[in-house]
Amino acid sequence: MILGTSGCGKSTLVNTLAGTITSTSGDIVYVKEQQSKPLNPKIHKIGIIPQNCGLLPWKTVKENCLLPLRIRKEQVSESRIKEITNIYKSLDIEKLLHKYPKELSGGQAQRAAIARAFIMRPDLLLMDEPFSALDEITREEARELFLKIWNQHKPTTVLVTHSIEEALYLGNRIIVMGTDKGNIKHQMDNPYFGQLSPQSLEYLAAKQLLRKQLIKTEVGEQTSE
Amino acid sequence: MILGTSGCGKSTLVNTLAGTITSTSGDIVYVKEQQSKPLNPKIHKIGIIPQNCGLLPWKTVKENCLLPLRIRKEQVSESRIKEITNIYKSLDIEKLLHKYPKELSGGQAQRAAIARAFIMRPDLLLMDEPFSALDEITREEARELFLKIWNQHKPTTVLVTHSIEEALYLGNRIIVMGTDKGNIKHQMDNPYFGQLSPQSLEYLAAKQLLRKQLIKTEVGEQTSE
Amino acid sequence: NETNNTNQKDNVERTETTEDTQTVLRIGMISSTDAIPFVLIDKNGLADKYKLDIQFEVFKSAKDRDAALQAGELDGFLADLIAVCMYQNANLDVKITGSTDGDFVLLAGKNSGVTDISQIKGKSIAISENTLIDYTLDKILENNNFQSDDVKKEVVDRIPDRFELLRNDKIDLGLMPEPFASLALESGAINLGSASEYGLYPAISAFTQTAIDEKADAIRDFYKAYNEAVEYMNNTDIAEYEEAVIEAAGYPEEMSGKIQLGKFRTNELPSKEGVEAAITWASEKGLCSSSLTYDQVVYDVSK
Amino acid sequence: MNRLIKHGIIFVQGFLLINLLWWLASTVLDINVIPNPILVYKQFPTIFEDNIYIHIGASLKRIGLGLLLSLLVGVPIGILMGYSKIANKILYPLIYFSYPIPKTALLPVTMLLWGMRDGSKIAIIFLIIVFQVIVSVRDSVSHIDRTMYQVTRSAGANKRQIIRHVTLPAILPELLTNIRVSLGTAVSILFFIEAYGTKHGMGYYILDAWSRINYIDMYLGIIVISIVGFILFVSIDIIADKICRWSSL
Amino acid sequence: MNRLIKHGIIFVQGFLLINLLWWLASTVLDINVIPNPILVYKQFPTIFEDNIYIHIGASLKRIGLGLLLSLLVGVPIGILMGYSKIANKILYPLIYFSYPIPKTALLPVTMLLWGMRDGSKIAIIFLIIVFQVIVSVRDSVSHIDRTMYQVTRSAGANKRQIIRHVTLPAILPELLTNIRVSLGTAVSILFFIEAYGTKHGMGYYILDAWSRINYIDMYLGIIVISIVGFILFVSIDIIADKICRWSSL
Ligand SMILES: Nc1ncnc2c1ncn2[C@@H]1O[C@H](COP(=O)(O)OP(=O)(O)OP(=O)(O)O)[C@@H](O)[C@H]1O
Ligand SMILES: Nc1ncnc2c1ncn2[C@@H]1O[C@H](COP(=O)(O)OP(=O)(O)OP(=O)(O)O)[C@@H](O)[C@H]1O
Ligand SMILES: [Mg+2]
Ligand SMILES: [Mg+2]
Repeated sequence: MILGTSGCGKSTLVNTLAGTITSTSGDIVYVKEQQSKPLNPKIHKIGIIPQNCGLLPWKTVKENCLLPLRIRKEQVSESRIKEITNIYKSLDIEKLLHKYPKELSGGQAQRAAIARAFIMRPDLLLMDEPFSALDEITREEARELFLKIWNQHKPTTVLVTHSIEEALYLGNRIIVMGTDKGNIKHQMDNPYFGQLSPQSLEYLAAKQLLRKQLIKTEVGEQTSE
Repeated sequence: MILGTSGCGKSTLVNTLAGTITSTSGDIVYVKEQQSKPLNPKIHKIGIIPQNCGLLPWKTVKENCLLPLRIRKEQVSESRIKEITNIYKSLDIEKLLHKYPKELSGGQAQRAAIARAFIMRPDLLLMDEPFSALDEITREEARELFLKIWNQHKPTTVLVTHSIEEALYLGNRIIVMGTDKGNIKHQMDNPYFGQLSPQSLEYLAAKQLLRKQLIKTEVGEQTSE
Repeated sequence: NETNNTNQKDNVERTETTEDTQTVLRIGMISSTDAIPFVLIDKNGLADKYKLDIQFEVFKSAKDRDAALQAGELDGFLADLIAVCMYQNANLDVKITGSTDGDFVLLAGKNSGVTDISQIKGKSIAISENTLIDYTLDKILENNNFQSDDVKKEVVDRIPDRFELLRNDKIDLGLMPEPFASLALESGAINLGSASEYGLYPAISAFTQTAIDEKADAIRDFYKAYNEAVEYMNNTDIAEYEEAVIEAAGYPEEMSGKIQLGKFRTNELPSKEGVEAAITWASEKGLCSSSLTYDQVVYDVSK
Repeated sequence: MNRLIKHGIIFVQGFLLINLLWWLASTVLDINVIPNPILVYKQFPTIFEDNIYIHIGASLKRIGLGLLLSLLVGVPIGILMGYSKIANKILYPLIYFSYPIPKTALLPVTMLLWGMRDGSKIAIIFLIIVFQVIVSVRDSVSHIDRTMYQVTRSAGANKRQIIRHVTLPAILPELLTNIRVSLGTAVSILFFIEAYGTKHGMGYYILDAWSRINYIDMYLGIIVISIVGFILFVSIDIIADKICRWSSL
Repeated sequence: MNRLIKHGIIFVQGFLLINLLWWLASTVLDINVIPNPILVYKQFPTIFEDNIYIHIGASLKRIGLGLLLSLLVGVPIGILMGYSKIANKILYPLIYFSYPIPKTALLPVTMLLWGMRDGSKIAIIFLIIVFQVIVSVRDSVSHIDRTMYQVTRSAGANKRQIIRHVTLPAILPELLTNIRVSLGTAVSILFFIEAYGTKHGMGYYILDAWSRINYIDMYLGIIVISIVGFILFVSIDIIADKICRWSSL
């Protein structure tokens, strides 16, 4: 879970991460079940949701969503089909399956990108502001869906967000980025992971702390001129 | 202030509004000081912030921001220059003035678009999710800036948002759109305009009401199939 | 036409397999009256008589013909003294083996104000450069005591374009082969004299040295057939072979019935003086070396 | 179907307008290189006597093979240059320098290497078109949004799959535009390559009529070549509409 | 400056590679239409004796004027067609139908209308290029994002200002690409238009050498025309870099 002011380099970080992985220069090691192997998209499934959604404009929403399965030539069982249909339903894009990305509204495109990432059951999930263009209701549902899917496979996830609440709800570990050359301002483990808006005092305190970190970054930026 | 689920046609509405105005087919009448004239971009200043920001990619941020003044050949006084510099500062884009739109992060582009709209002192302001890609701190500042500028000239404003809080904070009149062919689900005048997160019970009730309206739309959509 | 082509292909294959059948001669030419006897060889069955398989390649410009010759796609061709000089200069060993009969008429446009050859000084004329037209014009000028630069030479590559310029008064003079000369005369141009009147016969037929080495007999037969075709032409009413004329020379259809041809000569080698004059002219223009001799460019196939 | 009707209407409109202009020009200017269109159309049946189909077929064969060859060679080279820095470093200067070389001046060489029949003709068409294809493919490859690769490669795609799912669909719209321009070039180059070594082809037909000063036949040939060109263009448009619907939304 | 050096390196690389290939071809094939490049370069000084500058100047003047004219006519028409439905309805079929007409076949007409000097030559270049310009401008106008207009018009811009601030900058990158292709076409059309009514021009130089079967001079001419073409291309690239920096980010 990565927080940070606008323009501090979060998208750039995610892109670099994705780029490094996909160019398989092997600096990033993926640890699972005590075995550490260099990350390789041939072996590990990596789902990416870029800030601009990254849907292929020449494929319909459905083709986009199923492309990862097609590329890996995965056998799609009955139950898998049900799972996929459920994801469509939860994200409310069943009616859009035959549209091209250019025909979608901002939020619809984002939901299609989320569906694609979730359908492939990724081992690693990189998401850049995946819920920013959604209205509150849809966003809450998408977050719940994310938690559900995360609980099934527990993929390693990097999520960029602007929302402190979202960070506290979805993040195991929260990192606040500074404005100067992508350094890390603050790191914390999050005890409130998966809990929806608890009313305890500690929660509010953590929220305040993160807010302060964000403001500090900004002040730091302004004074550093 | 327009609320609505994702894909319900808000952007389309704003575009149509802007399109109708700019094609001067004169269906929309602008009422000011008891005189009603058909809206005309030659006479009235209209500021638009589309969902994709609408910055001209061949002009730098600065050229983009000053283009409306240049088009109207307005004399820029000393005090006006100060005002403009202040807007740059509040939106924290002083360092980006010589960049091209393609070099901006999502949030930076949005801030440049906001600056352009505010600098021209519009009579009518159309904004489609203008604060969605901003982090919370920047967003709060941008909202305050909006209120400040709104209080100076009181332009007629149409603002599309996904955030109920934002609607209650910035909206005089709140409209919830339904999913079916852009009908209006709910309308209300907002007594909490300009008040930051009041803790009164009525405020919470209004929030709940709007939430319900949003959910209802969604339920309506799902059952209408 | 297509079936004709396949027949020809069959013939080629047969020549390769069995001896004593038709020898292939690939002849390149540009549409003109010179080519009429050659076309008649084919049309009148003379090719079969001499067991020749003559394949004509028609080119629209001398440059294309040059390129094909360079590429070894041709055995023989219709050209002119100047072209042969240039080929020799480019180390392409070709030998003049005969003269052909095509005339060039000096014409004045109907509104040019020129009615006699003595008035042409300072007038503009459309020609092609470094070709027999250029050469013939210079010789005609010389014969009338003019200098080569007494007329304004305009280079216009394609003959039809020259014709249109003349017909539409965009240029004063033209030196044209048939059928363009007849067409121009018909549209009001004035005849100022023709090359043959000055004894100029720069048009020739030639074969490559390789072809002469390999197909000497066939080439000798070819000229026998040529002579027979010329005899036929000179003794027959043009109406009987008008179709071949139209095909070979590119006359427009509407000229049918109005075509007039002079007497054709049976094959003879070009005169020594003619060839040497051409070599001199070409070497002055830097097109070939002045040391080129008559014997280097002419070959008598009947020997 | 609707498409076809639309194109049909455009065709008729364009045809009528051109002929109106032509008629005006022939009346106003009154020079014999611009014959009255009515006279020309009266002669229309002669093109069938002249077996115009054979001429059209011969030209289409040359254009088709030349184009096909350019695509087979140009698309892979363009993609290679778009992706491999080394290939680009070596090939780019070569391509860039060869692009403006007037290929028509190489006629003697091509004739020597591939004979004066269709070989050299196709070679000339190929030489003229292939550079355009290479440059256009390379440019459109370099304009593909990088996130497209990230998303596809992270899903486990190998090189072949990336080319299939990302590269080819992304370059297709521009490639088709390019093919349209190339077809136009190829049609106008017919005059050059059908001036030798053949008695068939629309270029030959027009040149032959021209050299006979038969302007009626020449204009008939021009009309035929324009109609054939129009049909080729429309075919490309329809193909583009079918397979690149997404790009025109 | 850096740019110039980069282009210089590309030039040298391309030049050397081409010559290497040429040398190989001349050695392996050993035919006289492909002379040894060393022989050709030995004769290099002759092009200065032949006043090659005059030839280059004559050709550049024709190309320049033809191009300028096409832009002056084509850009406004393209913009008009992009914006006015009526103009598009009338002009589109006309353009679409005239595009594939082989303009070179209209030489007799242009020659009679504009004389056999530069008039008809420029007219032919103009006729060939202007359709490409019109179609490309019209297409790029129709690809401009609609929000660009909304934003600009709502700021009070009139038509002239919209064209100045939105249309022209938006179509410029594609227009420049198009001019590059057009320049290539114009260079290769030189052979056609400099075959009559002139004694100057690079096309004339090469044709003249060809007709004299002087392959050394012919190749010298081809080298010169390629270098000139290369310089033209590079100039366009540098202009594009300067005024369209935003588009290559
Ligand atoms: N193509 C580019 N060329 C030059 N600079 C760029 C380019 N893209 C981004 N930048 C700069 O890099 C910095 C980081 O951008 P990035 O997109 O990573 O920000 P971000 O943290 O994702 O911001 P946001 O929350 O607004 O999306 C910004 O200052 C931006 O101006
Ligand atoms: N170019 C298009 N062609 C066809 N349908 C489109 C196009 N653009 C949008 N739509 C459809 O129109 C509907 C309304 O889209 P609009 O962009 O107005 O939604 P929105 O309310 O702004 O949503 P969001 O909050 O996600 O931005 C959507 O269902 C969308 O799929
Ligand atoms: Mg970002
Ligand atoms: Mg929207």
